Amino acid sequence: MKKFAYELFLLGLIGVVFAIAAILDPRFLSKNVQLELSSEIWELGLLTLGMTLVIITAGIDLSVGSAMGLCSVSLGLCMHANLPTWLCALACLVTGLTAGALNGSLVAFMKVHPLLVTLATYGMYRGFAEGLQSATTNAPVDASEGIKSLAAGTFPLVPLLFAALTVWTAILLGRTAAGRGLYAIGHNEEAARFSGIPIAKLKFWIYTYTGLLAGLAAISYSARRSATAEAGMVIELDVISAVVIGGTSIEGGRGRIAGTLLGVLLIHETRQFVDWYWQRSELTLIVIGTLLILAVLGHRFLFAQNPKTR
Amino acid sequence: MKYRREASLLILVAVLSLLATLFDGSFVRDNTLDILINSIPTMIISCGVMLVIITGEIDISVGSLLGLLAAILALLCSTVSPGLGIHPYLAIPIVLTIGTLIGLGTGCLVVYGRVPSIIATLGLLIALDGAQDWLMGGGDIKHFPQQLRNLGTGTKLPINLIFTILVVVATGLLCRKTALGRRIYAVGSNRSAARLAGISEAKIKLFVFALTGLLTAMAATLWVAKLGNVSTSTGAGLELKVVTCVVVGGIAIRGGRGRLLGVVLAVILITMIRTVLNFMDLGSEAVKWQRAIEGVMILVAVTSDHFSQRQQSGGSS
Amino acid sequence: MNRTPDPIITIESVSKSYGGVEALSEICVDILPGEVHGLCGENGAGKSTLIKCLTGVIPPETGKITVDGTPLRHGDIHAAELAGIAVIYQESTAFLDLDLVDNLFVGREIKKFGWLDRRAMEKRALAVMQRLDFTLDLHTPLREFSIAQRQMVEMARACLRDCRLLIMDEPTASLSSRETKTLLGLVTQLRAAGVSVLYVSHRLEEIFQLCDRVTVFRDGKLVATTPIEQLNRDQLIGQMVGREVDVLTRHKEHTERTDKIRAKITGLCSRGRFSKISFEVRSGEILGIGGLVGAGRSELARAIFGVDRYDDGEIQIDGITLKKGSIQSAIEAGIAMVPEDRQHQGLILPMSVSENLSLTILAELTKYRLLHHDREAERVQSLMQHLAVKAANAKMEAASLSGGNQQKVVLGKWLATKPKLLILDEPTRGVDVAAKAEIHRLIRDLTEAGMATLIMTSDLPELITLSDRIEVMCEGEIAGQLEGGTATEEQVMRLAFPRGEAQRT
Amino acid sequence: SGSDSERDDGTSTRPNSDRITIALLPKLKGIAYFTSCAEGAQQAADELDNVELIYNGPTTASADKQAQMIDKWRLQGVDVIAVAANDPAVLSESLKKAQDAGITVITWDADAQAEDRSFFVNQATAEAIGGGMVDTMANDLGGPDAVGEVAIISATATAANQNEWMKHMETRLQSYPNLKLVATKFPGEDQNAAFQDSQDLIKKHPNLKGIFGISSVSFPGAAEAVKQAGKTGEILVTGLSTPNDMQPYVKGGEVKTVVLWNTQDLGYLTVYAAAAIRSGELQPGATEFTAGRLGKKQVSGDQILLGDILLFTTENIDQFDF
Ligand SMILES: Nc1ncnc2c1ncn2[C@@H]1O[C@H](COP(=O)(O)OP(=O)(O)OP(=O)(O)O)[C@@H](O)[C@H]1O
Ligand SMILES: Nc1ncnc2c1ncn2[C@@H]1O[C@H](COP(=O)(O)OP(=O)(O)OP(=O)(O)O)[C@@H](O)[C@H]1O
Ligand SMILES: [Mg+2]
Ligand SMILES: [Mg+2]
Repeated sequence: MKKFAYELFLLGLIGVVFAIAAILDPRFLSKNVQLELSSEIWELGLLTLGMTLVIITAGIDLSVGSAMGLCSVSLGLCMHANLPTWLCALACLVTGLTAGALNGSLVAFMKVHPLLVTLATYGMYRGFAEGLQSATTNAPVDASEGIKSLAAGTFPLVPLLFAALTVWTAILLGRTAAGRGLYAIGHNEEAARFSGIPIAKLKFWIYTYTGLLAGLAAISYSARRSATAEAGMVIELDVISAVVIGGTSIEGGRGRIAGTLLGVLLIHETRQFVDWYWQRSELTLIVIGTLLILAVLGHRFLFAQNPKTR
Repeated sequence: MKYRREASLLILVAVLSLLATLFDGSFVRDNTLDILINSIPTMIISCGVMLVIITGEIDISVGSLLGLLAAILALLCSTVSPGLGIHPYLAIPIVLTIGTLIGLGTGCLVVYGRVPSIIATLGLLIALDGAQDWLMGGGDIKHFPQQLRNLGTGTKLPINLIFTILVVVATGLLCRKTALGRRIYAVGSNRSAARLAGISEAKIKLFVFALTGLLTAMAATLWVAKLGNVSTSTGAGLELKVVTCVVVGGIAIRGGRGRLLGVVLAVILITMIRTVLNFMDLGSEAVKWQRAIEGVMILVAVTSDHFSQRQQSGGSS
Repeated sequence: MNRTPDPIITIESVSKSYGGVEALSEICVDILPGEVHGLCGENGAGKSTLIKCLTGVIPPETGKITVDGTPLRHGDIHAAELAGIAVIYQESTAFLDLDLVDNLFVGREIKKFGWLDRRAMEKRALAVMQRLDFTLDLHTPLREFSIAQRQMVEMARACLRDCRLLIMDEPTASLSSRETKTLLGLVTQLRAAGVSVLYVSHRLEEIFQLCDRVTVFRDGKLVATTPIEQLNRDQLIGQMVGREVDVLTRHKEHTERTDKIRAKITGLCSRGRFSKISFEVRSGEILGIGGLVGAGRSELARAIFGVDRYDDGEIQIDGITLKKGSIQSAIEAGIAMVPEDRQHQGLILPMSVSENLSLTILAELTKYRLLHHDREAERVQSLMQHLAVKAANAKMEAASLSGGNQQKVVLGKWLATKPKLLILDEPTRGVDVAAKAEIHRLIRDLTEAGMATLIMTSDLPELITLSDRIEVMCEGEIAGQLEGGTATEEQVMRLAFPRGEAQRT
Repeated sequence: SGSDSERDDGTSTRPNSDRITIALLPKLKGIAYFTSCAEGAQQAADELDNVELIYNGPTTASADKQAQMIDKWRLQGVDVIAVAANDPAVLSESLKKAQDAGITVITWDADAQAEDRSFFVNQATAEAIGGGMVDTMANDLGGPDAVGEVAIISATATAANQNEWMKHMETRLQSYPNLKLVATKFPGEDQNAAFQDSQDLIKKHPNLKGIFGISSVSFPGAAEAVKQAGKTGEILVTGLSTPNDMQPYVKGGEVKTVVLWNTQDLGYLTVYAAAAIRSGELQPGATEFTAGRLGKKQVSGDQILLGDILLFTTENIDQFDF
């Protein structure tokens, strides 16, 4: 289908990665390996859901990784205080929600450019995370059994949650008035306003939603590793890259969750395979950076015949 | 008021100096020169990034680029293996050329590839970081010839500061006194109108990106000259600091508006925050919050302006 | 007028196409020295494209343009400038962040030893302003000037060079009578000085008032170049449209003028924009608001629609008072507004016609909070039929429609909400005669069906023929009322001018 | 409890004839310290002709990235993973899984939780490092009665190793009543900030006598700041570094003593230990084993000891090349 041409192109690229893997080291493709490596993907995936909405409105959120760190530390502090698991998780989510809401209100109600807001909160949230951790526990907290069972138990809670949120976000974007409003804002905020679309409200909620997702991602991370200020370090680069590779336009107005999922998958598989086969962390960086630029170039020259069409 | 932003930045600088003076009477006398010298890399690169943002684009690859160029310079100059021991006066032009070419390449991606600049430079931010680590291989590179170190420390004259002042003055002249400068603003202000006025948007953008590359190479040179050490973390995070300085300095992120003076003040302000905090008796607990405090200050700087601007324009869209 | 047979500019079989669209095909026009040459045609006929070819912004695909017998290099803006061609473009070319001097000289700076020679540029700027009879501060960013002042700056820009040919592409589209008069005066003055003018406008009165000869395009093809004496209004329209158009010429008496007050505005004030505005609009009535540009009409419209907040006063729809500064509550109360800037405020150009049309009624189209695509398609289809929008299908980008059709889409997206009060701000700006007539008819029909309509327009004939009643605004206040149909342009203008200068008509 | 050498996966072929793959994971790649360890490790791998060495690590000191690499190595089926742990808590899960998969896990340079590995190749405990730096500083400043103010420049406030060392440094400082710790700074991984912090410390505390630069960024930064402030000889800098890396400052006089151990030997020993544990040659309870050119090395409990801390000064620094 022509509408999904770019998504097919991404699928093709993922196929290429798999093909290269099949030639160089087929073990990488075994079900077991893929399943095990997939534990890395959920946090990235969760964050991209919110980021897709944000970028569709021509916004950006650089602070997701830092917010995730802050959430993880607040989770750790609660566990340190021996609070019940559900309360710890709640505190983590509330932290994320608050961080997102701060971004959201500055962007939506104060009308500060999102790049400026989140550039500032990027440093601020991480600073608070590090400050909190070093001033109180001074060490990462090993996740409690309760939290661990959320992520590492037999029941795949995080993947299921991710799947549910993906469906929900996709429906929101494709099938609701709010979603249509987000696209309208991304293309032309002024006209959207004149059409009676509640711009401030929508913007506020998508940044807040992104913050909430950072909280969820922090729970997942802390369960896998530990509750630490390091959580989510530089993940924002991957999140933005995945969303953009997935075909969402950084200029706003264009993008789909399906593309984002493929973008996440492409980044994930590429990174994992380059790490797996060549064992050189630097090379991975070079490959991912190049992939990002090439994907956007590809989108421009292969799929956008007319720069105006979306 | 036309110089509103500059005035408020100046007041902030004054307030911070005063605050630090409360803790140490000779703060201003002892630290002015050092703060200026410490601000050099940010200052030089901000001049370039400012022009890029004025044209309505952005460059967030400068941190990684500085790291890569510093690594190249180090490998060329270092007198100890794996350094090649090339004379600095030969090596520096090479590095400046490489920097300019990479900047030009970025420009081409943006202008001819029509990749949005934030994405193009994000890709480069990641890829050049990897390239730097790749190139450095083992560990820190030290042992630079004295001619190079002299640019950063050696003699009584702060050559690097004088050089930076020259760069700032030249940028100021470019902005205000040359046709090119006005055209940079014109492109950022209204690109289709600029096209109709016969201005080549492509050339202007290529120029500002290439210039940013060149200035980043200069900053890399002075960085190596001053610190005498290049590591794989050299330059990391600098791009965010530079963009912060540029926007706090009053350059509109959408392009077309803002003055160099504001940026210069913002660079000094943001560089001195660290020193001022160092001079305040924060105590061993509070010092752990230093990064958070810096973050809050930047958030305040970035948003406070929007409050005052909104009051000024009366809230209409 | 001395007509020398040697044209200064000859355009020979110039063609240009965009993708499949032939914007210009085999166009041949010549322009004589010292003539005002009109260029007419429907939206999308290719007028602006021809101008861009002339000024070197785009190279034509075939053909030749010669100035005084020497061929002009294609696609070279500076070559065109050197040949003495100056232009005021249709779309604004102002640099809002730059000051007046920069705006005048950007791209053609005066330099001394490679540096800008500000002193010289300021001198030239003052001189040209004097010649055009206006004064503005040289160092104020253009953002702070009004639209009309910006237009004057554009004019000064074009006049800076001693040009042989001045091209004006719909220069009066965003001007009202006073500025239009100044501008028309300038054109006459230039003609007297031997400069040729190529004049594009959809306002036929101006064409008849100014031009010596008129060239008409239709669908990128040349129809004819005719001396103005040999044409009357209907013939000209006939050339442009290629068929009969029933142009609104007289005020039709309303049959169903009820006394039901739909909208009531009392004592509305907004500091620095307007004050003490009170009026009411009845169901089935068209209330026109006249005035000069900058009189505050758009501001009033924005305030009523909730785009801007206001300081004092009250707006009631069917007796219910509205919340201040909230578009959503204005829409809920039944207000709709077609804003003045169709491309930036009215439409989301990269979205499809269908998406644009349904944007205001999304809530109606949802079921279990999900959008109902079939119902959306149905509604869109019926709207497009009702308004006779010319588009291949509803999935087309709004950007690819002609100006008139775009305006219909804006109208349509608001009619879909079944508004009680429809506010129209410059509904026919830049719209060609045929489309204009259709839009007028639509407005009439809808109002007769019981809607109240508030129309702000700078097009005086439109204001007078369309409105049942007219309120005239001057410097943010209501200066007086007139009856529609019977009012004359002169009466409107007398009220519109600030007291001191009301003597000029 | 943590030994897994019995948990051989059935393939009990003769030791030494089988090729074994050892994955050596540093805290981060690209700093001289770990690069020199890797050189030593490679020497050992070359000597032991059945060893294949993989050396890879994160580009910043990230425990998360380390955990990812451990997971990958587990899936690839390496035989031994030797980890310099950035953060025991973060790595715990991955190390446990690796052990469960029959991989021999040892730690080196920085330990993980004891149950997550079989042996720790110990070059020095956090206590020895922290105490060693303080003793060195005190010694250089005039022995037990050393008088003056000292400051610490660390990395980020959350860096686990640095925090551990600082704890011990503060304890040890109490035995020098006249050495007063006046400030601790956290410049992160930013060279310029490390320089600036040192510069400010020097001015803010005129009686400052010593600076501990305890990260690879802050040590040279502090030394350079002292040099440029013209305080060479007045303010001493010390910290952990390879001799090659700090050699200019030792020669220049900003640094009197650099604290470290033989990093090449550490890498070398790690690989020998890894091979020996894998082959069953080194079992829990052993008290010593032979590590190539290093000869007999002491094993104490589950720790393999490298030997003493080395102090590099002008006298001996030229004798080392790493
Ligand atoms: N940049 C472009 N890309 C594609 N098509 C274009 C472009 N510019 C103009 N066209 C098309 O060329 C045709 C002529 O457009 P032009 O702007 O010259 O019309 P016009 O006569 O000036 O109309 P108007 O009265 O609305 O200004 C139209 O069909 C238009 O859609
Ligand atoms: N001093 C000013 N500074 C900036 N913009 C101005 C100023 N005065 C007027 N404008 C702009 O000029 C436009 C016309 O002004 P206004 O809306 O008051 O006039 P109007 O009577 O509605 O004219 P029209 O609708 O015919 O353009 C508005 O969009 C307004 O924003
Ligand atoms: Mg036109
Ligand atoms: Mg108006």
